[in-house]
Amino acid sequence: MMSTVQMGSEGESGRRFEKVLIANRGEIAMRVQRACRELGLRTVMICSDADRDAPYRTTADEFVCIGPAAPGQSYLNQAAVLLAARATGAGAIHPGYGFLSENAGFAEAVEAAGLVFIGPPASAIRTMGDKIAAKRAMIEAGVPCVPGPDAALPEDIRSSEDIAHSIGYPVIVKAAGGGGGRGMRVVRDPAMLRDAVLVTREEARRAFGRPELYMEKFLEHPRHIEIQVLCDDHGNAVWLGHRDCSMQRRHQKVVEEAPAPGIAADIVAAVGERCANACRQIGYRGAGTFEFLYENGEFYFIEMNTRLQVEHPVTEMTSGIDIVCEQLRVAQGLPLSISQAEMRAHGHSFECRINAEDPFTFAASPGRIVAAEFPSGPGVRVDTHVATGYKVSPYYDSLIAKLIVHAPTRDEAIRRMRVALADTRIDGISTNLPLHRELFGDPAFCTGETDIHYLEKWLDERKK
Amino acid sequence: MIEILQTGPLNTVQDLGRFGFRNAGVTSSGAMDWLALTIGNLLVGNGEGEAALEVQTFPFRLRFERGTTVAITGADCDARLDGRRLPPWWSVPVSTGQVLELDAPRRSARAYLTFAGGIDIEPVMGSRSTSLRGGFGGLDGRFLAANDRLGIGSAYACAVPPGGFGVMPPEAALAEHFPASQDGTLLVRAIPAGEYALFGAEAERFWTQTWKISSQSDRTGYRLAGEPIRLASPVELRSHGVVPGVVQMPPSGEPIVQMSDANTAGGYPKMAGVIDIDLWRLGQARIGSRIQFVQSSVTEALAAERAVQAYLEDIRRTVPMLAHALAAMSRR
Amino acid sequence: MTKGRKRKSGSIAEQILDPATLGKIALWLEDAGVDSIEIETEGGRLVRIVAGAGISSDGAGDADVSVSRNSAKPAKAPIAGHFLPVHPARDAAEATIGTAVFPEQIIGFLRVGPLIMPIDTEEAGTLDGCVVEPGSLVGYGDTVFLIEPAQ
Amino acid sequence: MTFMQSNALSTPASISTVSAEEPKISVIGTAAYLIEAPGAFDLPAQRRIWALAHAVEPWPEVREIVPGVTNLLVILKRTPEEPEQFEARLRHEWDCARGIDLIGKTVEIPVTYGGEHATDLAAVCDFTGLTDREVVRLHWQGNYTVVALGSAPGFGYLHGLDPRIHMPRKTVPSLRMLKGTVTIGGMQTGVSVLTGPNGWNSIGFAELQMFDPMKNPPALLAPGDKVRFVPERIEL
Repeated sequence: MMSTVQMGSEGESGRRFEKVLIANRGEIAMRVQRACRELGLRTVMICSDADRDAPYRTTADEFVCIGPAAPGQSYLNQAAVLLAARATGAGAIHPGYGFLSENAGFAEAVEAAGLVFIGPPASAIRTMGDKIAAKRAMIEAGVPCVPGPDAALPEDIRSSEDIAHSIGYPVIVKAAGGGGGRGMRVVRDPAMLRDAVLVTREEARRAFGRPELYMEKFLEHPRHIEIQVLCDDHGNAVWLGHRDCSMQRRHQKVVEEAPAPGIAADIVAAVGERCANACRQIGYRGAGTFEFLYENGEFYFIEMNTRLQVEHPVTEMTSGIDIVCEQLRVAQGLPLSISQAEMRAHGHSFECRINAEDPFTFAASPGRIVAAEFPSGPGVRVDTHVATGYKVSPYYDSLIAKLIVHAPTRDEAIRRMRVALADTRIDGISTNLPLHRELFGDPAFCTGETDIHYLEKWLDERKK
Repeated sequence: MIEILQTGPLNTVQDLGRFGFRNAGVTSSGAMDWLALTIGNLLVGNGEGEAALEVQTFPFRLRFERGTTVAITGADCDARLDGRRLPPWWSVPVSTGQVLELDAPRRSARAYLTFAGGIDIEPVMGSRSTSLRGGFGGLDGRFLAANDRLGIGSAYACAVPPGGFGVMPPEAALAEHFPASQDGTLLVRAIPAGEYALFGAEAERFWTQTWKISSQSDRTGYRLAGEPIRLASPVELRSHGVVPGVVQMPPSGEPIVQMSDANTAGGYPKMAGVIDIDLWRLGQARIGSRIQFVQSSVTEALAAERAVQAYLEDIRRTVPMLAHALAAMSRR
Repeated sequence: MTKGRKRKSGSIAEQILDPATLGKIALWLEDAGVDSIEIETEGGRLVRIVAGAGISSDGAGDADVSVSRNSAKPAKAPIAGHFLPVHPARDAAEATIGTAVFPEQIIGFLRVGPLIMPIDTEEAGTLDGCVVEPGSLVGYGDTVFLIEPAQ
Repeated sequence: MTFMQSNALSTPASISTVSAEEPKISVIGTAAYLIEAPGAFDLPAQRRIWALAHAVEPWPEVREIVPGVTNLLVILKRTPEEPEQFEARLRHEWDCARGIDLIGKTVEIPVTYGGEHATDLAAVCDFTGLTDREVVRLHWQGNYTVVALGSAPGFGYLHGLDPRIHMPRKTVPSLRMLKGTVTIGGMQTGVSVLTGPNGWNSIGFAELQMFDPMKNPPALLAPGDKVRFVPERIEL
């Protein structure tokens, strides 16, 4: 137990680590743990007071509670996470998604503590976290963006009106520091612009601490398409395919699929190449996702997620690449194990996010799971941390499982998912399984190419 | 302000020392255990060279006349704050009126008390260390006395948990980098110095025997008692500069190790020089205890220095982490 | 009230009847949402461990062993670290099992890298037991000691 | 830190040639190197030491230098990674060093010779076979050079004592010799700066403060300075 001091990570050899602290919870903590074990890396799992009985406690090399249930006191408590890493001698930290995964300050603190942050450099997180800076970087790299200036809106309303006019109504006014659907307003009528700008600016000031706004063309019926990338420290960047995540409610994705149906391969390839190129230009490292709106055959960049995403499994299923293993390898300074030329996409994959919530009111439904049964069989994958007896905590997001299927064609994948959903049983709490079962029977969804508003409209219709 | 309620003689204000004046005959002074002083400062959020109280005679008691954070490092003096026992190597918030008591330690010789914001006295020639020989620095160049009152610098609130926190003592954290003997004899690593060869075969006995630290030992130097080692004919050297750690052989044949208040110049033959990184341990050796010199090398010294620096860096990094983590946990 | 299945236990009886272990089991039960468990030993003695309420012995067999931990209160770890029962600069623990402890007394330590955090008591009582192995990794809020509150 | 006994030496005035003998270099601990000039004590050797001190003092790894009597102690900020290389640099610097004479200031020290503080004057007379007046005269007529500072804050070892009044140190030191006592020790003389035990022979007393910690520099004397003793009073 002598003091083992972590030295700075100069050069590649200095990045080697043998023990990874997983700074997350739930299914993603378990997912990352599996990848670590596969690579022979030892794992330190942290938990809050509410997650003491997490199932991954038994498979972790070390499992330790770092604070009270409230995320700010545990999973978001940067110093407590760093202390746990120091106490256990972990050499690297995997942030998963959510929590500290896109916190540039945390990434810096991890590196300052002499540990490896399994993610991109802090500078890349910072650039991509600023919508204006991100857009500027994308324009430079030739990634198609939504029409609109790559600069903050000037203070005077007159200039804003000119900009809106040149873009053409409808436009959307967004907070530069915003995200997740907050701090944005659609303006269809020039007369409404002034109020929209003032209100959004005030909101941005209050919610995100900075008043900068920017304006873009508002797309009426776009789809949400994303491109998964992986980069290493050796100048290699590959894109692994695309996903359609248009099935959203209040900006929360419900169902994802890969590939996105009905988009010509050459168009995707051209955008994918540019994404990979952009990664090289900004010195990106690790896994990342470029999110686009897609309308009338055109891609429009909206933001980059500088982390692993919830829906990464659908891309893993079609590409055959373990994205988390690649993240770990790249973080150790190793080159990517695949090149763009070797990349092949196979078949079709769906993911259903199973949430502990009322399927139609979406009210959270914490509590004890009295019985849990999950499907299995060829092309079926379940990423979950819950089982019979598990207590769903009210403190965290309601995602309790991800059902993922893979089949040669989209139709076969739909049929496979229907069976998987039918074979899934979670008793004791409400889940959105009924919603998924209905969606997979919906003709328009089954045909594909629905836009980002489809689910909300469908839900409205259903209510009537 | 703090008020000294009870003190023995020889307790002084010290920092890391006064450098740049040895050529004018001014000793560097400074803490006998610089590592304990440095750690104490880190534990209260200070710069590493702030002045501390070096306590080597006991019992010692002081009262806080304002709230602050105090750290007790070095010898374990069974410290008590208003009667409540505190562990050694500990930092704890204190409030106005509280009394801190230290008793004679059973091991080690000197305890250091550091205060958030440091001791507020004017530096003399760049240091707050007491130069007993020169009669300046520290508290008018003298020992602390009962009823002395010392100002404490103002410091921004240091988030120390109410029960305090501590640090792994260097003896424990760095055990593998510092040799230890079975019987409690302190092993002190040294490198042969200028006149070593003059002692010929006699020099062997310098390493093989254990030496007792005589009662005529203080911050200036330790006189060691043992089987004398004499030169066939006495040698008088021209006056030259010396540094703490020099082991001189006076005609009596019993070595003198110069310590923090080392004379700046000397003329006795030099048998050896204690490696600098072992001086803090020697600074904690008690009168009457036994030491043995172990022949060392620069390579070995450098390895130990690196280990000590890494240990300090680890503390530097981890203290703010602990403060932030606990602060976040107490926020609702 | 959910009741655990009645179990027959033989060779491990001695082990289980250790107060520290009993306390630990009680806490597990509480965490697992089970209110009580009954253990029958070879000697026929029945021990019922009640989560939250503590542990009680029905003393059906030998009456001389009385396990009464009804009110033992945990002293918990304030942060994650490795348990140090004795300060590394000292030879003896700050408090020994069976002795009186007073509020806010430091009774053990946690090592967090180069730092040490105290484990202290909330109220006066008697130090009943330690439920953690020296050197093991302890999490925030984990019970390290059990204290029988003063009457 | 900007507080320093401002240059350890004063500015060089002239440069002279050197002997080819090798100096002795030894270590004290891991970060202090002692360079001793070869040969007997003489001012040329001392001047070469001063030259070396001038060259080494600005090295970034040097914390302090302490010029001694034909020797120089170089104290480093930390243990050098390559001690052999450092020693080689010192040796090279010695080889390049020429003797320098320092433009010292001249310090006049008013002295009361004899009197209550001159407790060893009689012994000096006995040893040298001179009268007290002759001893005093030979002392104040001397032209002294500060060879080095040391042993106590601001104490200067003065070279230039007339060989007729060289006098070995006492076997039994005075236990409480006053600060300001003018003394002879072997071939050197000086003015004590601290009250305390002292093995040198006292022949007079000087009021001049040789050291003031609040001044910059705190020591009145610096190596290379010229010192003259001015007999203010002679009480015999």
